[in-house]
Amino acid sequence: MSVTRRCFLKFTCGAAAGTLISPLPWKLLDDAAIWTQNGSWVAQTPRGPVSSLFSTCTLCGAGCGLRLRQVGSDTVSVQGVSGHPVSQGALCPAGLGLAQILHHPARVRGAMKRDRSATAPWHPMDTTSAYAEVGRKLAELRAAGRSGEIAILDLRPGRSLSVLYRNFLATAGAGRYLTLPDGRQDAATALAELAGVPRHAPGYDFAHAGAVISFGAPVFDGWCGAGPAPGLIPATGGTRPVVVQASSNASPTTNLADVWLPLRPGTETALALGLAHLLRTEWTLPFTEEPWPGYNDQVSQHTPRRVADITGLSPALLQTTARSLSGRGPVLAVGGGAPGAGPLGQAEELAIWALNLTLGNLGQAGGVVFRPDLPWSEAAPVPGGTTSLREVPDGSLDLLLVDGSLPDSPVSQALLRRKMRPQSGLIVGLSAFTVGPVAEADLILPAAGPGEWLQDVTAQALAPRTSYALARADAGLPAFAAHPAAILERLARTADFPTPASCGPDRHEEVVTDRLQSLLSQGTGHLVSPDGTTRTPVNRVASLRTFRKALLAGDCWIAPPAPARPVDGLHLTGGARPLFETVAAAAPGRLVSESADPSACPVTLMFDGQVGIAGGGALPPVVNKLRRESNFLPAVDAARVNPDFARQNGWHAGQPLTLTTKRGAWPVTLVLDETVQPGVVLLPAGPGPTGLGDPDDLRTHIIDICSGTDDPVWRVGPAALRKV
Amino acid sequence: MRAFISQHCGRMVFLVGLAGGLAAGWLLFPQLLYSRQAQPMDFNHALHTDDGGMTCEECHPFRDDGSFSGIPTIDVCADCHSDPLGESAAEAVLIAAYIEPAQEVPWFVYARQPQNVYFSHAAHVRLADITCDRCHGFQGTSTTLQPGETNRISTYSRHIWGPRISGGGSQVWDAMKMSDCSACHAQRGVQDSCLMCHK
Amino acid sequence: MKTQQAKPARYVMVIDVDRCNGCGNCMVGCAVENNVSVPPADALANRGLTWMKVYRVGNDRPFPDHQTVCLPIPCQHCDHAPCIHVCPVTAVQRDEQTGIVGQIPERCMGCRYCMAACPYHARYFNWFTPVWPAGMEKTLNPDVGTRMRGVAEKCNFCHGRLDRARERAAAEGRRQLDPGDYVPACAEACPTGAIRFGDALDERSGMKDLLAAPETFRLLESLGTEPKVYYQSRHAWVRQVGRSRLARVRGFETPAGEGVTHG
Amino acid sequence: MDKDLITRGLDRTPLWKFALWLLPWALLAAWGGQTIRDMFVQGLYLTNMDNRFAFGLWIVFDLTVIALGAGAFFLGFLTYLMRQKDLQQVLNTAVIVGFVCYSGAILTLAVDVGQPIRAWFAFWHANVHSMLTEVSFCITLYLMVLLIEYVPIILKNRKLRLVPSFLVLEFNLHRIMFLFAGIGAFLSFFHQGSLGGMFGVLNGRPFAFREGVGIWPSTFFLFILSAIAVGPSFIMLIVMTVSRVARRPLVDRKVLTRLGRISGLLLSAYIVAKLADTGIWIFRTLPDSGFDAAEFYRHGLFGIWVLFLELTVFGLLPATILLNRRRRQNPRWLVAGGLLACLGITFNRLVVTLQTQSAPTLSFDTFMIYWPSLQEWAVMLGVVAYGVILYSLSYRYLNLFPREHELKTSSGRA
Amino acid sequence: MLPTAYEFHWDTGHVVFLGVFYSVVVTVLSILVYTALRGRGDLKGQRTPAIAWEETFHDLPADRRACRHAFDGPAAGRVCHHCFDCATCAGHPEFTAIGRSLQAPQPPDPGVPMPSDTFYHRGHTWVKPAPDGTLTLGLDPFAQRCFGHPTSVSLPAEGQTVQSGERAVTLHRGRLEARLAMPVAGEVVASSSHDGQWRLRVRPDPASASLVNLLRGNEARAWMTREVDWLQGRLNPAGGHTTLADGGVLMDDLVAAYPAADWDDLWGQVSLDV
Repeated sequence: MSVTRRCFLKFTCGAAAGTLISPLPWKLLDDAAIWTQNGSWVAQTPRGPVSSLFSTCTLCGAGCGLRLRQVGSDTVSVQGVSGHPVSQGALCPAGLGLAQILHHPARVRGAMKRDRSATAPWHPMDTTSAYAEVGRKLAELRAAGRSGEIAILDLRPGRSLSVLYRNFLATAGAGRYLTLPDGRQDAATALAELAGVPRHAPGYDFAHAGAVISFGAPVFDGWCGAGPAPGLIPATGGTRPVVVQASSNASPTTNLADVWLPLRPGTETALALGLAHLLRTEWTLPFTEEPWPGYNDQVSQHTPRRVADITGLSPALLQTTARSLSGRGPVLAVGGGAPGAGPLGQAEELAIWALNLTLGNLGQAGGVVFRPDLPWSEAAPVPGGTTSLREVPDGSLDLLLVDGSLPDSPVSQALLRRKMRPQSGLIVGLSAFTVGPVAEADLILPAAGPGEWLQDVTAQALAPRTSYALARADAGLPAFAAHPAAILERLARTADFPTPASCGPDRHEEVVTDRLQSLLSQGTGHLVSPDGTTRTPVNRVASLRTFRKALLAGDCWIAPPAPARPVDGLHLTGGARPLFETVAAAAPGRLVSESADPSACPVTLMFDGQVGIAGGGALPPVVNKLRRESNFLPAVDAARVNPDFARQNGWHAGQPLTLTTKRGAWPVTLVLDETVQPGVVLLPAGPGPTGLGDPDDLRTHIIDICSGTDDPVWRVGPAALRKV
Repeated sequence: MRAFISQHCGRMVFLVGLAGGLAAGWLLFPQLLYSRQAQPMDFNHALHTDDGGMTCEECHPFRDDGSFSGIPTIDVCADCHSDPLGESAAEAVLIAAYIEPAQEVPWFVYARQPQNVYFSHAAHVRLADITCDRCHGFQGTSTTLQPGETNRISTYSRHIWGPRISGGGSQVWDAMKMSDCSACHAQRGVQDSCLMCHK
Repeated sequence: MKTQQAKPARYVMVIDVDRCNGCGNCMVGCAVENNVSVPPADALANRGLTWMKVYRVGNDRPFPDHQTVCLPIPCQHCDHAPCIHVCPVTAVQRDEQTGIVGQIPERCMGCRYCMAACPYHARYFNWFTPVWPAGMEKTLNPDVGTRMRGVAEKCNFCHGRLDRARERAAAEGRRQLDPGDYVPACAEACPTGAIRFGDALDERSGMKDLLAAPETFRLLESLGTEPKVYYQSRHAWVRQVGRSRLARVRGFETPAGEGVTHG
Repeated sequence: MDKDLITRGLDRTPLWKFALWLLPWALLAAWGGQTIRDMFVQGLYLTNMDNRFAFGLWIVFDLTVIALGAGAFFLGFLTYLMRQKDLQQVLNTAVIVGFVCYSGAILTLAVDVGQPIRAWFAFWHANVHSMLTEVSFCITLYLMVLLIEYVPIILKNRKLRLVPSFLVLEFNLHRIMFLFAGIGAFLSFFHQGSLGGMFGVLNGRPFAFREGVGIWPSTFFLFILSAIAVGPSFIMLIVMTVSRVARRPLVDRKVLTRLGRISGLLLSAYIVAKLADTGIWIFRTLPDSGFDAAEFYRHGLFGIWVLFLELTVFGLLPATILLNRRRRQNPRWLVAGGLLACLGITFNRLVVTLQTQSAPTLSFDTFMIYWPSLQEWAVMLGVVAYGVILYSLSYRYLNLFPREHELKTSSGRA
Repeated sequence: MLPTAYEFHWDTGHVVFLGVFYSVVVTVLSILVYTALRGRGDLKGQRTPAIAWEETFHDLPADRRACRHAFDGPAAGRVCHHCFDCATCAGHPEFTAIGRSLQAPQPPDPGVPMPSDTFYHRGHTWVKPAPDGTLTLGLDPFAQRCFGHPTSVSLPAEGQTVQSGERAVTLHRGRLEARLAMPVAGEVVASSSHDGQWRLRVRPDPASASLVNLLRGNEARAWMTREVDWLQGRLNPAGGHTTLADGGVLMDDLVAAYPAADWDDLWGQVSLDV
């Protein structure tokens, strides 16, 4: 017994000794360590030839140039293209993460349906039956002669796809073509009408301006992509226009600006008029004809003192500012607006245009230029008419197809819903993501995402130059998604509309080709390489084929500089006249809170946001680092308040508060921020914070609750903060 | 006799154990550690280089960006083999199974390094004038392909560690471990750093 | 035999704080370039991975005198890096050829001593297994290896790009890089050109003048870590805030003509 | 069976009672083990550590137990090399406590690293300039030494000693034990020190950074001094606790007071050194690195009271108690003194580890605090439980206290 | 760790650090090897019984290790450090001389018969030389009363050689066990045992067998008296002899008489085996 035990012991010792002087234990140790770096859990990077090519970003309307880095046919990274004629190298964080977004968890990978509530969960649904359902409804409406209740909301008009939308509505009968109230667009159209140069899109010519007065426009952060407005990039050693930033809260732009006018919220009108007053008295401007009767009286009433009372800026500051502007060449007053927060109200815009007029820069280089139009009309007029969503009477739509692109400025989803018939109204999204207005849809048909189908990109509103570019379809179309036009065609077929092919993908190709053809035949403008180095006059482009090839290779068509179109006055149309009355009234009045609750503290509600990703959206995962892994983007529910103001009201950082407007209440968390003006609450109107983007993360709801009026174009409104 | 056994039993048992341990470590272990995969088809380098008179660069060129193309893609083969040049079985397979359906050949790459290793062929071939065989041996003149062997734990090709279970082999090119790279660098007086080869 | 070695370089980054508009492109561009993963949605705030982190820094004045600037902080690539000599497994090393401080994830054993040592909090730990949503691996950058759970990682001046540049040069038979050849992702992504990068030993890069400029400073200079990431600002308070804590504690001395012009 | 294992003439509680005593500890240990498994499988995100708090409860625990375990080497050193024979009475306890502390610390460290499978890199790819390397080399070697010192104690078990080879091995090991005592002292000296050095060398963390002699910052020596100061106290406390639990005298009272006295002397030496060090730190080191001492103690959690508490309540107070002969004679005071000393070192290690990371370095960075997660507590308590169990078993089945039998009979006669 | 590792450089840091490391490792290992070899030698050289005796001797309480000269005067309170091997004790001869010179008083009668021709071992075995040169070994009456009636006795086989101090005789009584140390070395020629009464006849090994370590006469009586006192002290701490000695005669089988006592311990103490 003991012997066997001893033997066993000795055997073990021997075996151990033997193994120890063999490679076994040592190599195992080594391999195990290597295993920890090559195990199945370690993501493997792709292998293959690396190539790089140019394209155009379609996440928002800015039309930034892209350099795609590809392994095989997969894009592994996206960079801006320095010297790009449109974006000049700028790109926003979302654009930088473009390669990831197609694989986003929030990607729509099949038809989805849910019952009438934006908060209800999505249910996957068989695509065929989804088409059948929508098709049936279309057919019914058409049969019942109610095709006027069919509408399409085009989030980015002017594309070739827009033409197909119109064709669809045409073949449907009397469908309506709707556009989203977009701040810049509205301001531009308004001016184009007032300035008596209809159908000529105005643009800001920063590059040639000597000085810029910006009324809260983020000219240094997020005007174009995440970058400064073209022409305002302070090149090393180079000079840029003097920039006067008039905004209620400090921001990177106020930091980079030469002068910051921290005016009271909503007093832009007074400031504009006041500056006009000063400019006249300070530098005796050649007096242009007053834009509208009574304008001059307004101006003369807005003495520095009065303006100071309204805006809270010292008369001295106003004076020095006015002086600092003189003798620098053209001065340009910029309205526009923070894309996240929507544009200024129309009254403010009007006053600013008037200021520009006073400055005599309308239609002049270095001022507001009027871009030559693209050589094609907005296709066949839609029988149902083209209107902004705003004008559509409530409850008058029964089927609304919503375009899937990300809106440039947030839209109130409640507004969308209000336009629908209470019971039967069906909102259908043609989208790759459940974001933007599509988030309100009842049914989603999976569409191709950015880079999965060929799109064309025209110049953004207020861009200085007319341009045209193509966004190549370098990522193949996934099996589960369809070309938006293909969706239209299939719907038209299922509803057996007369000419379904008129809105199919092939037609889309034709439209694009037609546009290229017309650009060629027009013969003006240049073909500019992505990095802006080579400029080929279009009339020297050999053939349509080479033209198309060049554009697909990332080139841009850039129109010749806008001809000087001096404007001598703003011609108030009937619709615009009442605006003028509001101009005078517009002032601190907006700040009064209607809150009935005595325990609540009246505050002024303002917003900031990021261009391109405003109004929420499925972001590339990496973009979440900005908010979650650094301390410099506010959390979604962060109500930023000036520390002193918070102290006066006995609030402390991180405190949960309730923000109430006349439209409802919104839970927020208090964040102390010295950059915010006392009395103001600053809310982010940006993307959701969740790690990989939560499909049901409906940021835009905050706008429903917070925008003070039904008018979805807003920047500042009354509200109240209450302890929970 | 029993006395003798009982006296020397201990020592003998110990020696038996020792022998067992050694055998397990040196002979059995390698068998268990590596899994063998046959190449999808045979390939005769010698045939291409000698009879075909081709150079390495013709099938293994540098790309424009300076990166090394490595194993040629199927279209490179198709350039010559779209129609049979000979009557070898391998070529028949190549055409039938890969060229006609335009399928890439799933070669087992002997010298494949893990993703966290960076190696620049250009730096070694163009700048340091190192010949292929210094690291790849006489692969270029081989007449047939050996089956690949993968380390079940580390997932490395056996060529990285070397044929000997104790590491390396009889030739300089037998192993492609970090120590082999750094040895050559040291010998050539190249001042290297971790980041030079780790990405 | 040709010379085996290129001339040593000293890569430096100069960040012009006055140009930074806080867009965060540098963080995103970096994350995309270097396959930096995103932790789960419910992760603790301070467990993220971002090789480049943008801090908002204020001047402690009340509104409207208040100013906030954004300070992008990558690994400072100190010449006397506190993280190098503490690492027990030699996973951190300063490349004599470039001055770049490298962190080798496959060597790191995850003791996090280096993170405790770094005064800039520029090192990050993989608390979670780095995962990408299905299909997203296809978008990973092949020039940068992915990491595994339980190791530290940090900025290495986009060494993958340096490798590419060197390879391109080698293919052309060059050992020496030209100024334009190699730029990190953050510098490239910056829309305002606030981040400049180059070899300080290379006259052509123009880095020398930038480093010599009076408004140039480095973070926590008095610690003697000799960072190779420089910052520039015309605001004295920014320079003071960056240089050491004392200024913040004892209040900035603002020379005349400083501060914002809004009366 | 159980009785045959217990040393002749020593009374031990019945097996069932002993089992009852072990049960809760076993459960605790099981919980800890389960958590350790989770850590290995799921990862360190189960802790509350983050990028700012790279070191947490576990490092504090390691530093503390290793300091408390210093009694093992120091008493061995005094007994074998300084010929303090009467300390022999507590040496077995010192060895086992030391073994428990070091093995526990190493186990905790293994859980603490993100890639345990690569732990051997610390040896194979050692960076000899890292204090952590010095630590890992020394504590591993020293654990080996402690094991060697533990073996003879085990072999003296009533049953085991009947096996001739065991008997002989024990006999021969015992006679060269003084050599191991010497080696142990040497190793411990260096790793106790390098544990302090770990923080002292952090020139990026002004709160921890200290100037020093050659490659060793002052904390190197402070840690050694503080460790050997509290080591004896800890052993004293353990012995007193055990004899309280077992309700019988185990060693001569004068040995305990002796331990107390040693602690007292070294502790006072430590206080002096610590004061000098703090002075240099405040008036030279910090200003040179652009920092202000006052600021480290401005934050809510860590006020100036930290420094005060460390120097007085946890330093001067126990020192005075233990140095006073009359107080020493009174068990209550003795325990109080020892306890304060041990708490003091725990507090010191905690401050060195956590406050270093809490205090911001960048001027625009914020002060942060950290609270361990349940899992971290679980692992720590599990290791403690393992220690209790190991010691209990040793006390029951091994003859830890040579004088126990005599004291029993003499007290019986009295 | 080895020069083969990539990180290794022949610089001061590495050389010093690793030099120290390896020298420590080598030292530790060589000490262990040395110990193992010594142990092997001891096992081979049959030194186990001696080692065992030495081991247990040092674990004995001080009072059980009292020097023989502490009993009758010269070295009161002296404790033996030579495992009761007076041959190796420098003090022994002179103490014996002094002992002779001062006429120690007749020690009191221990209460057990102690023939003067018998030599007593401290482990309570006795030796009586026989005319044929062999020695008779047995258990002294004190121990007999302590052990009472053992249920079994195991004795060395005839022809087996025993060493002095070797625990060759084992008594069992229930769970109790006493392992008795041999007073002398030699070869067992005869052994007998009935009712726990055992005898061994040993032919002494001329080399090592000496009776110098054993007690006799007054010395033995003094020792025995001390032993009886000690036992009384242990059996009833209260004190008083009446219970133990009955008319000056130790009662037979104390185990039965004092069931409460820790006999496992007492047997160990009596047979000097702890």
